[in-house]
Amino acid sequence: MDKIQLGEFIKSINPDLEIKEGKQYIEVSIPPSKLYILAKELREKEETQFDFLFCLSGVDYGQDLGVVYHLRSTKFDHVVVLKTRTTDRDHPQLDSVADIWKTADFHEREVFDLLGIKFTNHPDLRRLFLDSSWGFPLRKDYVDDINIVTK
Amino acid sequence: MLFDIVDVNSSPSLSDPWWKVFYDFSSLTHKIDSSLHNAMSQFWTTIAEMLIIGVLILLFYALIGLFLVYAERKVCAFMQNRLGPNRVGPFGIFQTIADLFKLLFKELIPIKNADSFLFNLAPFIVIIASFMAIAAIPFAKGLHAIDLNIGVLYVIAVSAMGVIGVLLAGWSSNNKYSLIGAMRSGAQIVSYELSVGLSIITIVILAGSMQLSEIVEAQRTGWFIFKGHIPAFIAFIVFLVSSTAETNRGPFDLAEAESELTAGYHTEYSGIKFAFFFLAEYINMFIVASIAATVFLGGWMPFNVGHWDGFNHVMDFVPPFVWYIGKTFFVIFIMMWFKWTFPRLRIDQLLTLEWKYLLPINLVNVLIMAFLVLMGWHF
Amino acid sequence: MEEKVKNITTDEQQEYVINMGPQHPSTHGVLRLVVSLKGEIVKSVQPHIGYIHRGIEKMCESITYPQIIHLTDRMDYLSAHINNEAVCLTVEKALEVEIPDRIKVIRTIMSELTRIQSHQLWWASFGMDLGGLTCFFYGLRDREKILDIFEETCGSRMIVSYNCPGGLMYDIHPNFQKRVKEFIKYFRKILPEYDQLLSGNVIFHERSKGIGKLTLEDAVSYGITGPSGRASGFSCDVRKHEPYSAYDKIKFKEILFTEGDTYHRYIARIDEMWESMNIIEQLIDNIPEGPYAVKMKPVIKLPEGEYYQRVETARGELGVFIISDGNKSPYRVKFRSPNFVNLSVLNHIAKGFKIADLVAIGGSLDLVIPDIDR
Amino acid sequence: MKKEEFGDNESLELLNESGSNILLTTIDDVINWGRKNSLWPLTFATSCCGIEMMAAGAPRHDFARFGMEVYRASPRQADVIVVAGTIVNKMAPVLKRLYDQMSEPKYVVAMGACAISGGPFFLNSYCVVKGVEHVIPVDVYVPGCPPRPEALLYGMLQLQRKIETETMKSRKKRNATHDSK
Repeated sequence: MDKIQLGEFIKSINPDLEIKEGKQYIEVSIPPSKLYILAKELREKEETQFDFLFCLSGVDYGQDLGVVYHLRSTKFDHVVVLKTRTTDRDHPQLDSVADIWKTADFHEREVFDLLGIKFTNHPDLRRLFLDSSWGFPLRKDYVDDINIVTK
Repeated sequence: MLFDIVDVNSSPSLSDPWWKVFYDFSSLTHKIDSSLHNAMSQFWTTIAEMLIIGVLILLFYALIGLFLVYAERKVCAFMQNRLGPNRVGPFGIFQTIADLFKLLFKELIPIKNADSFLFNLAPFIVIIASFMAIAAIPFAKGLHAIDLNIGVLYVIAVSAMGVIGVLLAGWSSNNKYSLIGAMRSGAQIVSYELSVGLSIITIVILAGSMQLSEIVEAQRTGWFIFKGHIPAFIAFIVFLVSSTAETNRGPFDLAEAESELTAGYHTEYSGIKFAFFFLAEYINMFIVASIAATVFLGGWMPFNVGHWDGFNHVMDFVPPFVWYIGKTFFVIFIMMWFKWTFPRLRIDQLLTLEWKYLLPINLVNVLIMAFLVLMGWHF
Repeated sequence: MEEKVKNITTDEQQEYVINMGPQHPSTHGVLRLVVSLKGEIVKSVQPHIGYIHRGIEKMCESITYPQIIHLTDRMDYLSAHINNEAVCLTVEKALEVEIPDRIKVIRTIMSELTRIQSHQLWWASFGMDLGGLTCFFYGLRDREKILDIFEETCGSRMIVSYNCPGGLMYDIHPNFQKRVKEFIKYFRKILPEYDQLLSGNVIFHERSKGIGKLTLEDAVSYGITGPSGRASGFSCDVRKHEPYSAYDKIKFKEILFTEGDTYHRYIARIDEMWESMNIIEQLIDNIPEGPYAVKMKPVIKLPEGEYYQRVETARGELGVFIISDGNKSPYRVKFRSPNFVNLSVLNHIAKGFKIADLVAIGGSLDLVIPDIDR
Repeated sequence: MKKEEFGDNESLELLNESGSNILLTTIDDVINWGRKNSLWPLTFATSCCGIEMMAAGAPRHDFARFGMEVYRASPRQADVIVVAGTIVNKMAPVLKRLYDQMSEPKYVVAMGACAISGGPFFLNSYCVVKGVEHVIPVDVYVPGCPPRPEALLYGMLQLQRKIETETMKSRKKRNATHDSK
């Protein structure tokens, strides 16, 4: 399937999704509540078989916190990008996809460590790089007067 | 007293060439013994002899230890395309002396929560075990501290004592790596002791004696490795493998496997106590190599071939001590060679090798040898 | 009394937890593995990382694009050149700059040289992990030859910083072609020596065959890329699937095995060295003429959007994900580092093996710790 | 640097100031000769500099010539810790502990820009220790990012010279001054 067909197919799974054709990959924006179901479908559907989550990155969009999933199918070699955002900065929560793709385990821990997004149903959500006393450094409002020079 | 045991049956005859008389140390030791007897009472003579032997062996021990460490560093450098130590003294020969000085003056850290008595005792046990084994080894004709009639048994028994030190060291340091290392070492030495014993027994059958000097004497007509056909050769190989394992050297250095257990049973030791372990390892290597040389390669006997009289005379001219040292270092070199070539085994593979392969081979080998000796088919 | 005895015999009580690292010879850096043992058998491995977390992703948000490459150098220092290439490709793709063939070819040759030197070092340290200390010296001896070539052309040995957005820092040294050819000739003779020393050794076979098996399914699910993934049959070579630089013009084969044990992870890397030499030989004689760098604007600003670029480093797939808001420094940079993902599988494959196997498995995954922590 | 030039150094001045008797200086000489010629490094490397440290031990540069090839994995048996690479806040207590576990005499070589000052991570990084000096006392700094193996070798030779001029007194003083910081 090429980019356009893939977009159409994903539209057929769930018609309310916002699908954008990015410069490289097809990008699907999705509310956090529907993320897990769509992820599972994309993984299991015969036509898509996105079995390789090759990148999971947490992003601080200013007001929102979001996570970007890059999925690839090893069989068809097509790629899709899932994006999800949550507006709750104090207690951000998303569904964990660690039981669909095992690689998400570490990636989600990293996002939790650096951005403070909690993943529900994650098997072992602990801080990865930093101590528990540390803030969430990748957030844009992280303050460190001593070390970080603001422009 | 002690020297009385030495060489009673084979005193040099006048028909031998002058150098043979000269090379026979038994006359020298007898002379010292009798002059001491004349000077003082029986008791004091024994004490004096013990002191002399003790100091001599201590000196020899230190010298050999230092030299072996240096040799190993040079040999491994040679195998790894390097130069090795060459800055301290000519060719770096004083390198290990510098190491010794440093280790002597290094801080000894008392370990919290360690059993301090056993912790301090362990290195001494290790070093004493190797020290005792050296006593029975004949360096040249008539040059040994004590010539027991069960010399082989004594050496095996005493050299296996070192494992107690290793176990104590591992247990008392209150370190998990040390404990694993010690347990590995215990399992390893206990099992490989069997193979060492059995492969020597193969030769004991051939020689018909357990006295080390007699075993050497029996090789006057040919070294046992040549005399004993294939079984002797198999025994030699088995001995080489299992004695390497017994001394905890690579590829069997699981007890101090650096990539797994940092430094194994001596992780917590510093300064001179660590040096003791370090030294004992090399001395143990020297001991097993010299046993191999004595039992299989003819000890201090020169290399003689049948009726080539000219050749034999030349060989005889080389002092027996040189022969002995040469053979020992040859075996040591082989042991170093495979330390620096092979990757390390895993503990279960190590035990499998012993119990499933070496031990059955050895048992069959002993039988074959006994049969050969019975039929008189050896040379 | 009976209560106590019962308690002691439960598995919980027999667990023996040891701490490997952060300073431990077999973790190749400051990785800390908390290993629960039962006797010698590993029950579980918990990697604790972050002992060299330098916050490179955060740093990137306050520096310009050409400056980023100096940080990516220090992530996976053994494939520094390929890391830089990833950033440069992302920037070039975003700006839609056409890169002349000369740059592409030189980048490819340098990448493959980097790959070879990285594998040499891996071989050296893997041998050391298994206790064969001589391997260490053989590997490093040959690595120096590549470093010499780097030094002549890039001015530095390891951390080359040779790429920059829009091309290369400088042109290649006049001796470059000659010396690379000399090296290939030399290394073709030397590589069988590696096999003689380690791959052909019976102890090595015993130690590595069937150890730490990783099935294809798990490899994909865990996202294990690079030679470690390909040893399990996971076709994940970015050079094949999404060719960048000059990889679409040359012929090479993807090294694939199906067994997925330590031995095949080892063989995959050895074969990759042969393949890299083939690639270099195809390119070295016909480096096209042309400029060594495209003229870029003095201040590089990426148009707003998201850019993702994958490259194949010596350890697997490196992804660079840049979100730009149109400023001279990126809004968010994420590096999908191969080692970070490869580490996550350690617990899964090392379970049930001996502690010595854990070291072998860790060595065969070829972890570079600063790349995990970033 | 020539040996004579090296004489211009703090501990030597201290020695000249206080003066010392013949017996002690002779003993010091012997001990220092031993210490300087057998510097066993700890296998400790955090990042890129560690690879160059390995390269320094490799056939071309060959640490072994100076008797430094005995890399000890256990800090108890090591004499010198070469801090090769970045030290971050999480690692700093571990490094301090490693240093404390080493037995006297112990020396520290800070290798590379990161260990000296934080190097490329001096600005904008939230968790890098800006120089290993904040954690443990450093004897020799080897600049470079990463320093070439030759540079490390030179640094180690400087350390040897430093040890040569050491006395029992000056060692005590060195430890005391850092502890009070």
